[in-house]
Amino acid sequence: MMSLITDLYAYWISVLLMMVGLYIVIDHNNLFKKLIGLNIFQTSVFILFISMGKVDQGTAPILKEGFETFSNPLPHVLILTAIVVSIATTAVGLALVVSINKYYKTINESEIQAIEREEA
Amino acid sequence: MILMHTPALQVIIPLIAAPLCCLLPKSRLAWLFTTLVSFSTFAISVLLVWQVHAVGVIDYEMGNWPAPLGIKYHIDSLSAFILILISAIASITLLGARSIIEQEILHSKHALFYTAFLLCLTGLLGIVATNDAFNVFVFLEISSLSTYALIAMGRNRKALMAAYEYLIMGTIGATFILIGIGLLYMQTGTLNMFDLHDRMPIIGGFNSVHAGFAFFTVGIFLKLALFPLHQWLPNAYTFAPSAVSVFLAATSTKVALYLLYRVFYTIFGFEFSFSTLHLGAVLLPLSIVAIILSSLIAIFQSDIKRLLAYSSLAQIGYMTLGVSLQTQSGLIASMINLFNHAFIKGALFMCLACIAYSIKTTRFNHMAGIAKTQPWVAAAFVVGGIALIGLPPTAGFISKWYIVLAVLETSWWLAIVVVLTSLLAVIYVWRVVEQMYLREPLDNIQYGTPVPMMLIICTWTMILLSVYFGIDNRFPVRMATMAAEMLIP
Amino acid sequence: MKKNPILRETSHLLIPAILLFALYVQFHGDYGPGGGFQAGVIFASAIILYALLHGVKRAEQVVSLNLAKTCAACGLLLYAGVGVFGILWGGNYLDFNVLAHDPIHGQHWGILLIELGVGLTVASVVLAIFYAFTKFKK
Amino acid sequence: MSLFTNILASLYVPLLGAVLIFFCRRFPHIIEIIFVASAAVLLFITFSIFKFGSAIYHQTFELYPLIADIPLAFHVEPLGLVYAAVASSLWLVTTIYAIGYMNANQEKKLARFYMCFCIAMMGVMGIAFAANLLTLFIFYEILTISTYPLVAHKENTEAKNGARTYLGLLLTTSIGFFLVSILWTWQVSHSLDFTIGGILAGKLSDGLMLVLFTLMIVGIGKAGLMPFHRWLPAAMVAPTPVSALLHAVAVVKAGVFCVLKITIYIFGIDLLQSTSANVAIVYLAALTMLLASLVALQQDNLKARLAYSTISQLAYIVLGAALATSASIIGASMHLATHAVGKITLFFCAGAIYTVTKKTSIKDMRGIGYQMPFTMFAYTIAAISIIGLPPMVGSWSKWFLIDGALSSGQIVLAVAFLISTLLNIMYLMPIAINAFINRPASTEPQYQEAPKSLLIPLSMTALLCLLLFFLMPYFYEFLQRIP
Repeated sequence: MMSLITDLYAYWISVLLMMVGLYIVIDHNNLFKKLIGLNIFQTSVFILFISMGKVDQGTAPILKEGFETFSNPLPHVLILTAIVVSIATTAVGLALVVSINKYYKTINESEIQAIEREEA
Repeated sequence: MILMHTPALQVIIPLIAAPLCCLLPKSRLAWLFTTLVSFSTFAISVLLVWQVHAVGVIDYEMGNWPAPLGIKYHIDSLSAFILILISAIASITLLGARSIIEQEILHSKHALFYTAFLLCLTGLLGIVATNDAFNVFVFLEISSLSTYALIAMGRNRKALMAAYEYLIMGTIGATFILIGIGLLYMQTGTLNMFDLHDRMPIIGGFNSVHAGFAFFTVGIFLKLALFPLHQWLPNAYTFAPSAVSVFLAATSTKVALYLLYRVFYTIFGFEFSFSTLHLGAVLLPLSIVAIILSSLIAIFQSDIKRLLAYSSLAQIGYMTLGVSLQTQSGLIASMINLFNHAFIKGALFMCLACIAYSIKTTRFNHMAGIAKTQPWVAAAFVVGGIALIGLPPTAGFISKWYIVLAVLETSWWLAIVVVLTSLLAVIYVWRVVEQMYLREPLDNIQYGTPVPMMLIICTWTMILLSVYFGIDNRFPVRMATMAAEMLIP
Repeated sequence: MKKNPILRETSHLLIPAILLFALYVQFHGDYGPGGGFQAGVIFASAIILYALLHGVKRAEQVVSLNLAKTCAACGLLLYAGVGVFGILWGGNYLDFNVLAHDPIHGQHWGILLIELGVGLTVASVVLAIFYAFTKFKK
Repeated sequence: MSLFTNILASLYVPLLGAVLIFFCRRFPHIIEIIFVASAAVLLFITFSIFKFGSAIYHQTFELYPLIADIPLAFHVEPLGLVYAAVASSLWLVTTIYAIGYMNANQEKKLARFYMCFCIAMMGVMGIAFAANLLTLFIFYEILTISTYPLVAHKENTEAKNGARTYLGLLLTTSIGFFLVSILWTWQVSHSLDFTIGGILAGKLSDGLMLVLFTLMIVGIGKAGLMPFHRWLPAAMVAPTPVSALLHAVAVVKAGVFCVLKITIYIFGIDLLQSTSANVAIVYLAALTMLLASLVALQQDNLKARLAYSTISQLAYIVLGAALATSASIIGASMHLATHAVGKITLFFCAGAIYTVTKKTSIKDMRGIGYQMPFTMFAYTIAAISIIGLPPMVGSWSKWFLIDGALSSGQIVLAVAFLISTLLNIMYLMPIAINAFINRPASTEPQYQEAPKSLLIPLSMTALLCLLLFFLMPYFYEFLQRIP
């Protein structure tokens, strides 16, 4: 039972982060904090990917004499791309939040909904 | 030489054009450039369809790296079918949309708008062309990110909230797909779709594959806006700039549907998805609820763009219903509906673009008597509405015929549900038609600016296409049949 | 800025080092750890640091928003251009083997050029995002 | 001209008329000429098909596959030819009447009106010559959609509500039942072709056959079977020429024509008799026949009374078809033509009365025979024909229908026919009697006879009621070719 936790600790961490992130996205009223939640959520996936690339006793995948076992570099490369995507998403999201703040004078979701209901 | 590189050119032409476009100084020049580019992608997709007919399947290895190592582009009848659809819609939309874009979007942002449009096109085409699971994710995000930006350019401030909601939901969806890819990669060590499929019998029993399947399912349903994950779609379609609504409504959910075919048929395989894991049992009730609920909600909308958005949700329900039947005929029906509905919905949103251009609103009340001031647009809407209802001789009828026939093979009560719900479309379409034709125009409404000829011509092009495919449907039916026979052997 | 001589002097020391490090990461991406993504971000961070300490206006005299935009587009074009070069020289898209007389050198050249494009784009895009937010008017 | 070009031309001519009218929409006189001309050409084309003789019957022309292997296909057979001939000849009469009516009542949007009229006629021709159910269905829906603007022509609230009922009911039945039953037929028999003897023999159990037949016939909403008859009175808000042609001739007759064609060529007479799949429709039609007559008695609006009369008369044809004996089929086919001639005359008269006096209520028509003698004389002739008394043409079809009911051993139905005839007399004749017996009230203004453009068409059709009575033997001989 313990080994399930200790051996797979990387997965537990990523699951924990994922849930924390999703919870923030769903629960928070503040649009900005939602984006932070989204980032945590995405980061958990990055950790998941990177941890699966790890090979026991493997080193960084650099060719050098004396090293035979390497970690799998492909997940790193994939995640590098995913990180860039996540940066872009965050940038777009932040830009939206800033604009929302400009036009609604608030970034609180329930307040915005109240304003929209008033309009309708 | 071009023929050899068509799969790559299909994607890289708009990709290269995007940065060039953002360097262009003048709005009109940017439009011309973008339109030319989208027409060239259309030409290439025509070439691809022709090649697929001639040789069957086209493979293209990026950088000459052989398949499981490198990224392979793989064009078969299914991808060619969707590619030609996307590029055709993009071309027609852009051709007609210049005036409405100039009216709705700040002049300083035009170049960026066209850049984002091209990136969105790149993303959508890329998803369809590539055969690499991770590449799919990247293109998915390219198209989504540019879509968020495009939606946020809407005139109403609600567009910002709509884009934000879509961003949150879309990112969660895409990330779920990424987790799915990760879990599959963990078990197989490959990202090539066919390679993944080949190893499925060996790894099919693993829990992580099942978990990956679940993540894929939720992620794709989110992108597809299938009930109950559809919340982002109505607002996004309603508040986006008119030209963007046209393009999105006609293509974005269609590409998500393509992804569904690819993931569940090509990667997981028909047996695994539908016999081992019962995807059909999940899709069937969701589709039926989506059809009934969205049609009912559509009836009570006070904004016509929103009405059409809900109608899109119902149509997506029909498409997934076809998939959930687990038969070849169901899949064919789903694909034919995908193709036909893209033109019909594109045409209808194009009509709304004309109306929005003329009277600056698409609210139901303001539609009163618009047939008197905009007879061509109103007539186009009527024809498009008839196609949406599914009456002959329009493309909608063909879709309905195939769907009901496919459903009849499975169960007769389901066929009755499908037919009765399609009658709901009569109500929401005819509500608008009556408002347009049989009401006196409101006094306080200005008669509106005349709609430019180009916009009307492009609207009618789409309308006539959706009628044409009702009269001569050999092309979509043949493509869909080929694709379905490939996916369900 | 005059009030904080320590910050200013430190930045004078740091910024060249950061830029140099960025270039190191950039051009050792072929055989070592590194590459365009990282280098671009490091490079941009140097300029952002400069902007934070000396004001956006001063920073814009160094790299203006328009220049950043142009560079972003050019970087992407460089990337795509190398790929198209592959097509023109008889290979597939992104085929580097044909870039030089033998495949190994070809790959080498290809990856360096591509990473240069990536670095350029990432640096300018990060900078452009930074400018966009700082210039946002309420 | 070959037969095939003839058939295609019968579709293209009205369509071409519509297109030309669209392009000349700014010139009211030119569109009237085009309108009449296309009707005349269509009449010529339809009658020239007769010269090919009986050898070409059931010779199918396939255009191209429409869905899967089902082609867009046309053929000629006696029943369709009768329908086409009736519709096209009455169309010519109606064009003249319509122009007179629309001008006299200063109606607007004439170009749209005439255009939709032409397209509706194309739908009728397509239905008449369709060689399979899919082709039939397509033209059926074209007819539905193209007549909607005609019904809603006045664009006021009343017209809107009427048109809404019209479209709603017709689409509900056609999509909800008709399309489903077509698909079901396709599924069980993998054929939709109209074939002598039917295509369904042995494909379904007796019970399911009953369900399919009922579903299909009820699905043809245009046949006006209860409880889906409401669209017909609702459509009476349309201008009278529309009511006359489309709701006494083209649309409703398209409905009963479909019923006949499906009974004969999809199910087959023998199959219906051996499986008794027709039983539900037979009684539904008999019920409709009587109930509609009773309702007609209570109507005070002349057009509404005629509408319910039409529902009742349509039920005759459906009943004749559903009885599935050769006499009843001949009677039904004959009634399709005779009722058309009679009912169009009645509607023309109603329209003429409205044009001159603006009266729609039967109460107010007392003594109108003194002011409009020709109109009311024509009315009387047509009424007698509808009732089925010699020497009017309607007597023949009723004779064969009752004969059919008797020969199938259904005495009850024969009695139902007779009761319905009595009811016919009760709701049609008082109007004529009142018009001639009572003098008009002295307070009434002095009305003139209707304008010539209205009077000539209605006298022509009234004359036809009389003339056809004597031509019936030829007609009978022709109809006997229907298997």
